[in-house]
Amino acid sequence: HSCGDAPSQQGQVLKINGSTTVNLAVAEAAEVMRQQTGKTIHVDTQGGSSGGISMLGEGLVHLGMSSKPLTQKDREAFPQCDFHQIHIGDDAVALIVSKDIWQAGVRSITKREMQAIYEGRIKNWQKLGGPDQRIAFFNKEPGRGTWEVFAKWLYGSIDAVPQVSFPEVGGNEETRNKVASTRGALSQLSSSWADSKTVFPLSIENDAGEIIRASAENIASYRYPMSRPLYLLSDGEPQGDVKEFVSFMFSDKGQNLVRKHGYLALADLSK
Amino acid sequence: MTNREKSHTKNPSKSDSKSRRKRRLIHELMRLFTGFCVLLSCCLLLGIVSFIVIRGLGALSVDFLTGVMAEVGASGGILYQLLGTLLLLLTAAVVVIPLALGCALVQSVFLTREAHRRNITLVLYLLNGVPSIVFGIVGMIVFVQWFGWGKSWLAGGILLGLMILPTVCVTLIERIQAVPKKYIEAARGLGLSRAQTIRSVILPQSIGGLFTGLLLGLARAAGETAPIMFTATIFSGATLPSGVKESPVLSLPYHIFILAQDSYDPATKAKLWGSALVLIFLVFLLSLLALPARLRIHEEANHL
Amino acid sequence: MKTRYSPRSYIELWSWLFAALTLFVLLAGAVLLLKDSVLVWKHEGTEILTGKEWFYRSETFGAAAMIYGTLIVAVLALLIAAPLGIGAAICTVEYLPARWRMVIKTMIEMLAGIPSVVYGLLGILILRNWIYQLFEDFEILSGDTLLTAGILLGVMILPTVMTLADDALSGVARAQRIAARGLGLNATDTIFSVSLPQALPGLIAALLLALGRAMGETIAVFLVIGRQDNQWPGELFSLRPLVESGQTLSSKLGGAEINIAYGQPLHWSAMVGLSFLLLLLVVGLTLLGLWIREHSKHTSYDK
Amino acid sequence: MSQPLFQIRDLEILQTTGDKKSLLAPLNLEIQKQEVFGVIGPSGAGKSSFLKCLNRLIDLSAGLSVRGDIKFEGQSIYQGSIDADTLRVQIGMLFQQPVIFPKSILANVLFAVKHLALAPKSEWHDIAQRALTQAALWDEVKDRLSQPAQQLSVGQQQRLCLARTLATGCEVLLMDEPTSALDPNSTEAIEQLILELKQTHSIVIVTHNINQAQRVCDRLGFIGLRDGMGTLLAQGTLRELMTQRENVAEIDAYLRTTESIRLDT
Amino acid sequence: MSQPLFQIRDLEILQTTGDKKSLLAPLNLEIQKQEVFGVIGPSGAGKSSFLKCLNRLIDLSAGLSVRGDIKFEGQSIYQGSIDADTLRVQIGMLFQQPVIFPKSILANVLFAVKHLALAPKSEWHDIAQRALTQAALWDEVKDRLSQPAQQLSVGQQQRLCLARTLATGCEVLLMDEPTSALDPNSTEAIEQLILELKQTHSIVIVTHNINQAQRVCDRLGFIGLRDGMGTLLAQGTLRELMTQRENVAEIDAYLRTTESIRLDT
Ligand SMILES: Nc1ncnc2c1ncn2[C@@H]1O[C@H](COP(=O)(O)OP(=O)(O)OP(=O)(O)O)[C@@H](O)[C@H]1O
Ligand SMILES: Nc1ncnc2c1ncn2[C@@H]1O[C@H](COP(=O)(O)OP(=O)(O)OP(=O)(O)O)[C@@H](O)[C@H]1O
Ligand SMILES: [Mg+2]
Ligand SMILES: [Mg+2]
Repeated sequence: HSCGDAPSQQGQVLKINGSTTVNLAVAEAAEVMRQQTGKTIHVDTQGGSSGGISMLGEGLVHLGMSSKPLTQKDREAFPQCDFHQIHIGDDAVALIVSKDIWQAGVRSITKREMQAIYEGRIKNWQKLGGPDQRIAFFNKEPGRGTWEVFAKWLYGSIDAVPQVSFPEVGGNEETRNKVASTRGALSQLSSSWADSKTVFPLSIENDAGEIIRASAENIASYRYPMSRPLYLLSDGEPQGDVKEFVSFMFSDKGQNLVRKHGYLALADLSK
Repeated sequence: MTNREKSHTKNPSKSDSKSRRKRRLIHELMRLFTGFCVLLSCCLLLGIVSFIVIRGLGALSVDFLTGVMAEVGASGGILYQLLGTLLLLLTAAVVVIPLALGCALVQSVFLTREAHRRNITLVLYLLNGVPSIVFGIVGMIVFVQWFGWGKSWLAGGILLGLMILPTVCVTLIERIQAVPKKYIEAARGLGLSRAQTIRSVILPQSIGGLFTGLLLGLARAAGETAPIMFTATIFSGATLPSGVKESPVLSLPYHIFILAQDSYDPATKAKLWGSALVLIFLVFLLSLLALPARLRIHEEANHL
Repeated sequence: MKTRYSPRSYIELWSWLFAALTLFVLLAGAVLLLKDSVLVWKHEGTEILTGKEWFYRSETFGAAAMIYGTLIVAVLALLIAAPLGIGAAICTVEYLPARWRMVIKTMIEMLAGIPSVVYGLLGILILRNWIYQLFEDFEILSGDTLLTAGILLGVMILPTVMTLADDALSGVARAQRIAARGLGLNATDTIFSVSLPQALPGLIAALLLALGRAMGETIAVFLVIGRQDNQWPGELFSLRPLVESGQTLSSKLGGAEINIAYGQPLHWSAMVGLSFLLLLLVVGLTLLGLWIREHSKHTSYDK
Repeated sequence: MSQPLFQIRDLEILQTTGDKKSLLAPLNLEIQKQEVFGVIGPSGAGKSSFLKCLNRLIDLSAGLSVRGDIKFEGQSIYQGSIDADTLRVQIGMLFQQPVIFPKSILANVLFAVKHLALAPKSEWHDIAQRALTQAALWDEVKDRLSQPAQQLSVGQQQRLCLARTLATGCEVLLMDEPTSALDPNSTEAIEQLILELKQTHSIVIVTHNINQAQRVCDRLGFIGLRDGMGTLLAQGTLRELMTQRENVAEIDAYLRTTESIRLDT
Repeated sequence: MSQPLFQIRDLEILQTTGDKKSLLAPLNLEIQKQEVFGVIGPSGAGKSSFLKCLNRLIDLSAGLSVRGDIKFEGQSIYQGSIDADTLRVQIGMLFQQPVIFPKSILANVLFAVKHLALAPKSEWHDIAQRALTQAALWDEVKDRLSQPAQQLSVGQQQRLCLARTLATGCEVLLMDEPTSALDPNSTEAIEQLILELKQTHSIVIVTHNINQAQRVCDRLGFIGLRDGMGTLLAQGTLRELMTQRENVAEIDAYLRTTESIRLDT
């Protein structure tokens, strides 16, 4: 079969699969589309971003969702598929701490400090000017988009990341809950979830000594170093229903949905 | 007390009362302990359920049950999730009942060699030990890839059925083996064949085990995500299936699973607990439906 | 002389058919798992069992720490659920009036109906904080511990144990109890001398079913165990590891690593190998349980 | 009609577990049609086991196996390809201990009728009434047919089992101490029934009551314990058995306590 | 010693489920120490239920409740705060149908001894041997004490239950048709035992066998069915009961079939 037959005739199902991060905005967009057009649109999150890529590659779905850029490897794995990345918004990764650390005055962290924590050389907040409290570092599960962004920032490439074993966290809700309820906690989290009430985003101190907050402007301008694009993937140029859907994601309504679920819309980003 | 001339102990009344006091104490302790167990179990239940009720009751309404999900769970209802879960459970029950009956009868009635029986028991316990996620993975390979069904409610139902098979089957087997031999002998003595004895004596007296097993199994199946997320259920967009191939359903546990991890909108949370509440309620309803039948069986089986 | 066996009724034919089907399904599943994990067996050999390190990027696949975690969590769960469940069953069958039995049984079965993900959420929201506060003096890093997972699982399998134990106990004939009471044994003596020995096979079956579920349970454990790899304890029988994070075979399988593994033959086969190990573990424990059960049957004839 | 009902040839019961001894020494016996054959002997001699051989119910006892053969109406039941289930419908059996199904009284009486589909539903009530009346139980239970049968007294249960077997309409009856739990009155009613049934049925009855044996049995077999094995030591009418007393010590010992028998046949 | 063993006042058994009728009409009776008191009456009259009242085992029958009171050695067992379990150790009971635990023969005999810790382990073997010998079972089972007891014949089971009760060393024995499944020989042995035990024990025995009643009982009570209720219609020695025949139709009907009793006391 040739992959990517857009379901143009009436009655056929438009299938979307991939990242749980992108899912919420897309699923709501699908709701609106269903109402408007009466089409059947299946949205699913099987296998996360990688699942989205592989299922599109195998022609099982019409649109993939991904919270990480395609790699050469991905393209090589599915040579028959002509991957198109459609950028629909951005998400940033914050390093969050629990209330006790924030209140003790820890507000920022440098890349070197973070590396030392990650490699197990720093185990106490005292080294970072905080209280005498062990650092409870929850590592985001490797394989999650959030972790990959973090890893790339810290070590340049995923392959360069040292192998460590920390307690791991998965979903955003899980991460926020655990960090909020553990003293001395530190973890990575989608920046929009860092509400500054239960968990607090640290600023990043760059090599030049500048302290960069994870604010919307800094993320939009890419001054804040950890962010990732959110993509829809299609096989070839979007056509038919796929095109209709993609256009909707680009419309004001669609972009508002991206914002609503805590991400940065395209308009917020400065290229 | 009169003196006992033929008693065995040298000082009967003394040692008797000592052992009696000890046994009395054990008795009281045991009653206390088991009473505590019941109390604790019930408190756990009440605690957990009330926790869920408190958080979920606000979301509950007729619209919630009959409406379609909107704003990815932040508003609207869970109609299709509920229907999907019901459909999966029904399919699982339909799949598991004949399988469980077959296996249980073979194991406890038709097989005569103890070694063979043990093998079947082993197989069942093995199946029970297969992690649900493995059911999902194997199911994906078989149904989605080999059969080319894509995601299908039928695949999910079959997998859930297989997953709960050991629970249903082992409970049934235990009950069948507890049927007193004298009943079987009496029935055979009247000239009933083995098959007729099964229908008239063995099954009526052991069917309660099937109920217990089925309830336990379905309760577990109702809350499982792993076996169906690769094979039967999607996050949004499905309604009632019209065929087998490429006909996924929505389901409550998967709905909760996805939204519990990543929903940003706080309004979703109340709805989530509402969904959990509905799920529990569903299971409770199942037990209640089976209750009259179970009570009757209980009375009948309260044999001497 | 036995003549060749031929089934004599539909019910029999039908039973054999479905039993064969079940057997086939299980065998097919096992073969599939084995086939997909061949690579890792070749790569690691017995190291996968004894290796204490799991680093997928350097292709080191040792599952010892996960096996340890799986066993500890399952044992903890049983330690909680077995006395509680069997105790409750004893109370409903032996002490309480008959009409209470079904009420309590039905209620407790409701616990089984709470989806695992909700148990997981409850674990995150409540249990992990309790553990965290309770063991503060031990300087524990967080509430994500083997103990947390064990307790949560214990509560999860409690209804299974309770309701099956209840079935087993109520299957003991009344005449036997009355005979014992007639000899002057009190209700508790009767439990220990008549009910429990006769219900033992059923009780063991209950525990085995529960154990199987405990070891295979993914989501709830996943959310509270901490999922920290390579937590092989310094001392095997110290209690300290109980209040530290860990990993079980199933929490590993439920995590995001399976997404990385997909498409990478060796890594994928290592993950499938873990499921196979889990299966083996359940086989082992089941055999052990069945052996105990057989053994107990024989001894019940001696005094 | 000259063909015997049961032709028992070298019937032996072996214990297959443990010490593999024989419970019943090779036994040869013929039981005629339309006679009441009584089996007497000390407790534990093997009377019940012998009775169970006659309708192959012994197959269900774990740890026992049978050697030798029995011909029922000329047909071999152990060596041929006879269907044991059909055999058991023809040969009704009453156990020494009444076994009551945990169902209502009516359901117990109609148990076989229903599950073997022996009669259309419309006749069930009549069948039940007839059987219960024959078993001298109808008056006691007619108002409580739908109550659980386990609540009945033991004597009532024993008669209920008799009614259940009678309801199947079998031609041969094996009765294992059918009146052991009954008062003299009910006992007389059952003995009366046996004498009536004799016209149409063949009956094998195990009893400990010599007076009863005298009243109802045409011929008797004495199974005694010899060398720890049940052995058929004598057969014939009670009078013939009495004459064997001098020769067979076991019979003498057995009859010692029953001086009061009056041989007034 | 003038205090009666049992002083039964207005004892009534009520059915609490269904039609709430009374199974046993108010019953007044005194049973003396060291006597053998016999209970006779038609099947289903309520003899077994009455017996179960004496050691409060009736408490365990679902659907039945008791009104009135029984004084045991002067102590009220229904109204006082007496411990029913201790009572049951003192008052041993033999059921009409033998109930055997799925254990070895030895374990069955020693069941109560072991679980009530009545004697040190070193004495167990002696106790078992003595009890089994008393119950006339020792010779038959001495070589197979560790075999499963369920394989025993019914008569053997009945004697095993007797041995099990004797092993507890209780002072009062309630026996519900203890020889119903026994051959004349074993029956005689048990009757002999009862007469011996009389020296030290008090015994209440239910029997259907008037001859047996005559041989072993000092006094008898007749429970008959009147208005569908079990009613104590007469009490006294057998001779006294016989004289009541003219007055009480039920007794007459009961004794009708037992002409052969010789009143040679
Ligand atoms: N639990 C119960 N519920 C209702 N009725 C009962 C119960 N137990 C016994 N009965 C009834 O009470 C009556 C007396 O029963 P019981 O067993 O005492 O008779 P019995 O005199 O011992 O008779 P038998 O000589 O046949 O043993 C019977 O009609 C029986 O059906
Ligand atoms: N399944 C069995 N395995 C081994 N031995 C058995 C089995 N069934 C019966 N026996 C033994 O066979 C012997 C005869 O038993 P059976 O029940 O036939 O005796 P019976 O003559 O009917 O005695 P009773 O008059 O006491 O009923 C007994 O010693 C008994 O222990
Ligand atoms: Mg017998
Ligand atoms: Mg009785």
